Amino acid sequence: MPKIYILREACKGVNDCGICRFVCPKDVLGISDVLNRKGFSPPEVVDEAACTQCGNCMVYCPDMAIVVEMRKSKKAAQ
Amino acid sequence: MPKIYILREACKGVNDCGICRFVCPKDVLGISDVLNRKGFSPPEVVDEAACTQCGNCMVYCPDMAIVVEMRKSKKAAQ
Amino acid sequence: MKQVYQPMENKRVRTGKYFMMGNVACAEGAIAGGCEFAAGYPITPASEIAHTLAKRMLEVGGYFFQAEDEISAICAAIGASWTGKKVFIPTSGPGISLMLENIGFAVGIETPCVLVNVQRGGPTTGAPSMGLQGDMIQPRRGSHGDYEIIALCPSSPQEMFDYTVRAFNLAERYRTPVFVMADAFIGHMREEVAIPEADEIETTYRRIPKKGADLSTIKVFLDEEVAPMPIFGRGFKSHVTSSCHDEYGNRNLIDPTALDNFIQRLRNKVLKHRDEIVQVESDYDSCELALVAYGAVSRCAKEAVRVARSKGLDVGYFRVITPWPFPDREVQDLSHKVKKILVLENNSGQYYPYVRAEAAGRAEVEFLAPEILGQVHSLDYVAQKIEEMLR
Amino acid sequence: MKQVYQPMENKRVRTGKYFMMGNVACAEGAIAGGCEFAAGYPITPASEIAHTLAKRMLEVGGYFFQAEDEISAICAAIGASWTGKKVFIPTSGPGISLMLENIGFAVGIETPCVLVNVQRGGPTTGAPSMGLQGDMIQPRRGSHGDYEIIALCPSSPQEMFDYTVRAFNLAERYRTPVFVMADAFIGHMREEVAIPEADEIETTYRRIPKKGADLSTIKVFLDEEVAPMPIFGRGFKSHVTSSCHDEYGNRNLIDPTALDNFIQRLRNKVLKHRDEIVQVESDYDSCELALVAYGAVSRCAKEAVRVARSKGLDVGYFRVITPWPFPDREVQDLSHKVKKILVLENNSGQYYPYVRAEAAGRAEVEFLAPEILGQVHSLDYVAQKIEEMLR
Amino acid sequence: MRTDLIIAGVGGQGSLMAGTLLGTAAVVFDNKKALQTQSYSSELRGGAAITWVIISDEEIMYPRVVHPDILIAQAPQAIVRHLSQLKPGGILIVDSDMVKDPPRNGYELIQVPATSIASKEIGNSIVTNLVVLGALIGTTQVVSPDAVEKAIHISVPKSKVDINIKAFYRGLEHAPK
Amino acid sequence: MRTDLIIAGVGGQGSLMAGTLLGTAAVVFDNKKALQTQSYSSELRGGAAITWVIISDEEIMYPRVVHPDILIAQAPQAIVRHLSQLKPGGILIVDSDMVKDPPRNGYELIQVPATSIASKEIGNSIVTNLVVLGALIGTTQVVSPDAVEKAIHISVPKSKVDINIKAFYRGLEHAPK
Amino acid sequence: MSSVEHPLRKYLRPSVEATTFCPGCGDGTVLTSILQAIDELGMTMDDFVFVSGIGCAAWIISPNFNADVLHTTHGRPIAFATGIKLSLPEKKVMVVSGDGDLTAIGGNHLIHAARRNIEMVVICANNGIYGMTGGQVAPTTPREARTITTPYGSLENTFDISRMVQAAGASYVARWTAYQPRQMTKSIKKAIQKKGFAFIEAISQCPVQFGAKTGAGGAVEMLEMYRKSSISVKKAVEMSPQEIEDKIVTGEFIDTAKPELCDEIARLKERIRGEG
Amino acid sequence: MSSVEHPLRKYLRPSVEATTFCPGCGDGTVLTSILQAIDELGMTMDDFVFVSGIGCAAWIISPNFNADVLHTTHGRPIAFATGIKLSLPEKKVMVVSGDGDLTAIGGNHLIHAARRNIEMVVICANNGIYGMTGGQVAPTTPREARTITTPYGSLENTFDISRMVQAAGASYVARWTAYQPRQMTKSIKKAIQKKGFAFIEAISQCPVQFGAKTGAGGAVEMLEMYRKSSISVKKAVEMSPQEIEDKIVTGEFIDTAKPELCDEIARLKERIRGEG
Ligand SMILES: Cc1ncc(C[n+]2csc(CCOP(=O)(O)OP(=O)(O)O)c2C)c(N)n1
Ligand SMILES: Cc1ncc(C[n+]2csc(CCOP(=O)(O)OP(=O)(O)O)c2C)c(N)n1
Ligand code: SF4
Ligand code: SF4
Ligand code: SF4
Ligand code: SF4
Ligand code: SF4
Ligand code: SF4
Ligand SMILES: [Mg+2]
Ligand SMILES: [Mg+2]
Repeated sequence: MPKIYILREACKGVNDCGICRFVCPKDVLGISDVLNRKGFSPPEVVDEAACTQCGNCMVYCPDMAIVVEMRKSKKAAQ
Repeated sequence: MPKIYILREACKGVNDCGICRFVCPKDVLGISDVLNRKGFSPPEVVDEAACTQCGNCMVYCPDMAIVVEMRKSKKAAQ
Repeated sequence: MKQVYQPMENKRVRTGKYFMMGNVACAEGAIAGGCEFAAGYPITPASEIAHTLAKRMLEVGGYFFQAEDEISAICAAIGASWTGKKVFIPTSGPGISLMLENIGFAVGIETPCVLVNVQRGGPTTGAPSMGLQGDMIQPRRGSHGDYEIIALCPSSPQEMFDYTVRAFNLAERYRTPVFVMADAFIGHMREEVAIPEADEIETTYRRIPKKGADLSTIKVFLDEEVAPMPIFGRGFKSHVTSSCHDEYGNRNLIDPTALDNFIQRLRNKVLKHRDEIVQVESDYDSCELALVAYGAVSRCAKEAVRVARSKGLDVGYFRVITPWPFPDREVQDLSHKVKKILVLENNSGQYYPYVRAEAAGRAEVEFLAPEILGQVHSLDYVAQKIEEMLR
Repeated sequence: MKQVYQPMENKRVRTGKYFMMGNVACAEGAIAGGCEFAAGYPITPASEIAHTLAKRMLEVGGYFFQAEDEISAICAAIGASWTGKKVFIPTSGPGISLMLENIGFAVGIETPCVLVNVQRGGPTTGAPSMGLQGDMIQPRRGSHGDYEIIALCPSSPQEMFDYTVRAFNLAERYRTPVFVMADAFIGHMREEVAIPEADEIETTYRRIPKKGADLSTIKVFLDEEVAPMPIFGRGFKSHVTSSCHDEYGNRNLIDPTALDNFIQRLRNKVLKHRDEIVQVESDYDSCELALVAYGAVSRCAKEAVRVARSKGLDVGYFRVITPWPFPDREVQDLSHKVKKILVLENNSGQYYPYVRAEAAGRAEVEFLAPEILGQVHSLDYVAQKIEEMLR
Repeated sequence: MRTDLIIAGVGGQGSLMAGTLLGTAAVVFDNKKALQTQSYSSELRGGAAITWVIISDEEIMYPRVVHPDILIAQAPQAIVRHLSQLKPGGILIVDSDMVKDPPRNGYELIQVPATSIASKEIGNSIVTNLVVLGALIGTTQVVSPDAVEKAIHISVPKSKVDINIKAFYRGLEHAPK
Repeated sequence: MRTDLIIAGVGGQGSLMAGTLLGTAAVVFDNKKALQTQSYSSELRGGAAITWVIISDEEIMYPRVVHPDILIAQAPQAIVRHLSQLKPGGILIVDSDMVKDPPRNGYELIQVPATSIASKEIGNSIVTNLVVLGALIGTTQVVSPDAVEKAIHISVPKSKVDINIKAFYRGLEHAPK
Repeated sequence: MSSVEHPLRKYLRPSVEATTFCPGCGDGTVLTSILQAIDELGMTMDDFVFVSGIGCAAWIISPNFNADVLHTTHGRPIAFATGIKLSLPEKKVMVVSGDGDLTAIGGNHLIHAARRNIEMVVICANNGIYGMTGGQVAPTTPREARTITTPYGSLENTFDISRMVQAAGASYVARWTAYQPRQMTKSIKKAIQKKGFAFIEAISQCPVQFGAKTGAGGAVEMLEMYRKSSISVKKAVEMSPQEIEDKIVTGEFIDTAKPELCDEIARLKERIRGEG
Repeated sequence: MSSVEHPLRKYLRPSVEATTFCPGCGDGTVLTSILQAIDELGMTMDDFVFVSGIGCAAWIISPNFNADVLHTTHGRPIAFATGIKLSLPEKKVMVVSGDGDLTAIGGNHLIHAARRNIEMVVICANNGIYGMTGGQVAPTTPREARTITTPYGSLENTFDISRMVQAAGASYVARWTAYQPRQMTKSIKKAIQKKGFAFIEAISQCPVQFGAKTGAGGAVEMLEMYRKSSISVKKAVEMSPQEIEDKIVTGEFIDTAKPELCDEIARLKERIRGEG
């Protein structure tokens, strides 16, 4: 199963941004109701199993706030 | 017969310019050996009869120093 | 794209009492002063002037031209002025720095135009939203060559309005660029602005040669009494060049006397009328010490004087409203009456040498920068200096 | 098109004695001073500098970049300076007017570079081949904001060479733009120019951080003692911005104290070292009158003093070699020693207020423009004024 | 009488707007004098938003607020930056939703849960600034409530007038009488 | 001894070049001082070409020629513009092909048919300036003929050296001894 | 989980906590695409000098990129970059700046750099507006769009930047939207490897100024618009001007080889040395 | 015979005795072509405002044309002309200036005026060099040509000005050489009548600077070269880039209709008035 990390403090909020959710083909991401320190609502993973590892969320996120650990990848963090 | 007027004082000299002679298809124009007041040698008409009234000399002259009186023209000076 | 047209106010003068931002008041002043063409390029902290004009100019039948850069803005405005329009160029320091070549051009071909410099913190890009009086000598000495200029220095949003109107009048009267030297502090300040009825606002228009005038027989340049302006489109067949020229606009690059004539007459056009242009506000008798200031800092100086007097100190006040042409006689008068002069500026002392030179040898002149450049002096700080100087 | 390669001289220093045009001497001075990159745009009366450089720079392994305009020229030169090259920007007044925004930029990010202004007759396009000292305040006050600058003022082709070399040294030493303020008269003047051997020419190079230095721990900006320059391409990972920044290059647009720090430290970098920079040439004792001048006019002043002394008049001489930073102490000293000062300039009195302000109250200071602006004063005219002042 | 105020928050809280309404109320409807300045730049986003307001019965000469009589803090940074400037005995008004446990010594402290009032009671957090403004007027009467109401009418889009006025009065009521 | 000269003609006559050769001769080969200025601009074409030259045994301080000792007129305008500036008793050298009937009072007049010498005797009107220069040196010895010859060698393209030197000496011979 | 770092984070200046962009700003995606390209090429930040002008887009690199970064005056980055490249030809020089910066005030430097074909990558983050100064009309703003300086709609025609840069002489020109980060990355890689002037127009959403003022909406709405309106260069060739009008033509416009300035200079110097 | 006057003489300022151009300068032919066009259209000088920058070409109109003439700063004539046209839309505004003026220092104004499609005729007398200042390289100078600032030959690529102006948005673009004065006149007539931005590149021989420095020769040699090298736009389409390289492609590049700025402004003002 892929692993999706949300770097919550880097996110500027799904309300004004939400690009990750828009580009996710599988509706893997929802909205966290815990604000981050800057007062934004980051996404949260609601259906990790559905994730196809397409990487869209990571590639499109303007704030480097999502890391998708690819199965093939060696580099991914623990 | 066409009439070609050389406005001698306007001319900057066939030595450095000479465009009129270059564009005349009929070698109508020669070089005057009387300098104008600025010290330039204007062209002079050497074979008026050969002139086809093509108007080249007048149209190309950068210094408005030639007037070709066209047969059809009413305006031409006397 | 859907277009929504908002109802037009169509009022040239926005009469009434407002709590208005300085930059907005400036734009309203331009329109009230008769501006018909404005050109600019966005820049902090002057952009609100453009924003206001972009809407209002169309409503009153004029046009705000957002140019591709500041150079284009000043050039377009000069071009428009030569069609007979009153023109306006609001910007900030970096914009003026880019415009300087063509400000000199406007001086050289005697073009009425009003520039506003909402000064910001610098040098260079610096701190765009901080107000520094950092460009005070630039209007006069920023463009190459020897020339005079007119500049006004407002200290409130109301004066942003009033002086912009006056700037248009001076520009038209003397056929020359006029600067309004604001800063971010005044430009972004909101305060009461009372705008009178249109007919209470005095507006001047340039002189134009009589219809059908033969320009080979009348002087349309370099007249110290201000020549009529042979604007375009009226059949005057004007030859307008910033190359060294004579009173008729004929280019002359060879005779040394032609250059001398060109420079001197342009300068004298302003200097000979300095009495009609120069404005100071003063409140001093033969006192021990006078505070000299302009713009926002003059409000600090005025208050500091009031406080000092309330403590029984012998202090006077002298505000420069028109930094250029330099109020030489007024400063001389001051220097005859007071013993000491303290110049306050929100910079490191740009105008100070000019004051000191003029007061030469009569009064002792000192300078005080604010504690923090970019922030108007605190009253305590000034009070302390006053006491020190009176000790 | 056929290309003919001329034999390369390949000599960085064109040692020898020549009857050389000032502009050519200036170009040779730049090369001798270590210039590796020059950028310009053709303009009368400075073009001969570019013509010389266009050929010579390639021969000595450098490059002359003819830019699309003056703005591009100064920017390219600043960029090249940040790669560690010594850079040079020759132009005339209109070119400087266009460059001013980015001259301020160079000051703000502390970029060594040498500018030459071969001043011409103006304002505006004016009379391009006439020499006027019309841009003397422009280097210091032409760009927006509050900053200091260094400028040198040659009076002969030999000094065009010498001072250009010195300008490079000062630029490198203080990491800042340095102006050589020539004019058409000096630029187009031919006179003896003696160029020494390469090893007799002193050249300075900027300090650079040690290889591998971690810039988050060392100050590379705003050091009043001149920080080492973290040039590009060496792995320093420099962040260079002209936005208000701190000693490490971090942008800070909010804190007022950051702006104050930014301005003051840049100014002090020059002002604190004024003793090493300021140069005057003087020849006065406690005399009645001293003539103050710079550039071409200083030769007139010097000769006028010689003539006056030969008539037994008590006259001294004071030449400003570095108009900026202003030689305040030197002028103060002068004003203590002499009773009267006559400032001679080939303009309407641009530098005069600064001299007068500094001499404040001690000496009486007057100004004399030439009979014809653009032409150095005639000796008779100056003699007459001297006598008048001594009467 | 001259009253110097600082309203400080972060971008988006409407601090500047509150100051402008205050000034408009004073100048246009209460026949007082007012002066507003601001640390503002469209070249900056996020971060602090601060406005300085002076309200006076007489002409305002000195244009800066150096030691405010009143500090309105809509965010914790406001306390850090500006509390030390507050005049001894001055008034500190805080949005208690944003500023927890403000220091309590040497001044009058007024706490208003402005954000929650706005978002929960009024239904839109955008009018938090009006709640704060209401609290200020309820406490100090630096301008009349009526003038503020009129200022709102001429300053905000028609569709937003009611909600702004409602928020203002809700804040006003909340102020200690 | 300081000698002030004006060489004035129209563009193309080589007046400036003559001045530069003179200066080069003085400075590089005669160990004298020289200073040359000119009314010159590539932004101007045609019209007057004027150069001012100062030759001196000592350092030259004052850099302008106000009242020349010698006026060389290669064109009639030169007389109109500059004759009044000539020092009383000064020398006027004219190209007599170009300047007909120069006024004759108050100075020493030397007439050289430089243009015809150049074009007819030397075969190229381009070296008229060298004939004039020769006449000057022949008359005044302001620099040595040898120095001029050397100056020509280092200043003109190799292929033109001979003709220039020839013209120079032809002018020199022509000068009144 | 807090120990997880984004793989491109290592290219950012350690002191940088977050970019200053508004939420949903496309400039963040452009930033990521650039770093991704550098990463994929296996290059290091020390291989580059980055230059920007003034504007939001100019802050993509300043101070974020942990490299030599020159943040310059408005409109001039290409001019500075030209001086840098001429003096440091062995380094890659990349300019990243906004549409206003590069095509309004900076238009002249853009076309001349393209003409010279000086090796350099220029990435223009085109948001169709002046973002940083508060939403004024730009040369890239669509006709009729309302902005703060065109309250009644813009009356001016819009630059086809890429086409103009190509006509000015560039060797490589491509356009992508922020909805195409992968293509953008690929294209940036090509541009970096290009011997010549390489230009990439990166259409980037500005929800806060463009979106709000013109009514184009938020980040997601704008991306959706990009998705719908984009057509490829190839497809565009077959379409009529009218059909293309509202479309965004994306893809590579040119990819060619011509003499590069630094190369030519090196060659000339070599020759002069040889003959000296 | 001295009473004969050239029929176009009446358009020159009476005080003008002769142009300041060197003998054989093509700018004189361009001057004549412009006046001929005005004459043939039956217009008067009062229908126009003329604007120029600095350079030899700028002196075509200044002071010669007996009309409203604004001789401006170097590179800026189009910017001035823009202000004039916006304020005096009922007049024809014509800019005549040099290649250096319009495409080097003035390049930005050129492309933006083309983009705006503001009605204006711009005639660029392109002599491939900076004539007035003594023969320095220009953006139009052929590669490898020797000039006073490229003593070893120019290393830079050359602008295809007309193509660039077209790409920037102009409605009418044509190129002619001074060997084609009749076509030039016809084209200027069209340009004057164009509702939009009309640009004419007039290739003009400069024997004194270009000819002498590059070795291209005198006026007649250069005209002969123009004659030999010119090919028509139509023919060029069928040729390969290599074949075209040394050719001068002449003719009309574009002649189209698109929204013109002054028109648009007038229409908007009308609408605002209507609703006021
Ligand atoms: C000479 C000068 N003029 C104007 C400005 C103000 N200014 C700063 S950024 C900017 C516009 C930026 O627009 P763009 O390049 O499109 O960048 P964006 O913010 O949209 O990314 C302007 C006009 C300036 N800093 N300097
Ligand atoms: C700001 C500025 N820079 C430089 C100059 C000098 N200058 C005058 S004309 C000119 C070049 C003219 O070239 P071009 O436009 O091609 O006209 P040409 O003389 O070739 O017809 C230059 C560089 C100037 N006058 N102003
Ligand atoms: S990798 Fe793709 S599928 Fe998985 S969460 Fe991200 S966008 Fe959705
Ligand atoms: S795209 Fe990134 S910044 Fe935007 S909401 Fe998703 S995680 Fe947050
Ligand atoms: S009209 Fe034609 S044929 Fe006659 S002289 Fe002129 S060019 Fe020759
Ligand atoms: S073309 Fe005209 S100027 Fe030239 S030589 Fe003939 S008549 Fe004289
Ligand atoms: S204003 Fe626009 S371009 Fe600038 S950061 Fe915000 S969203 Fe991005
Ligand atoms: S220099 Fe060239 S362009 Fe200028 S007038 Fe002479 S020939 Fe014509
Ligand atoms: Mg943008
Ligand atoms: Mg040219």
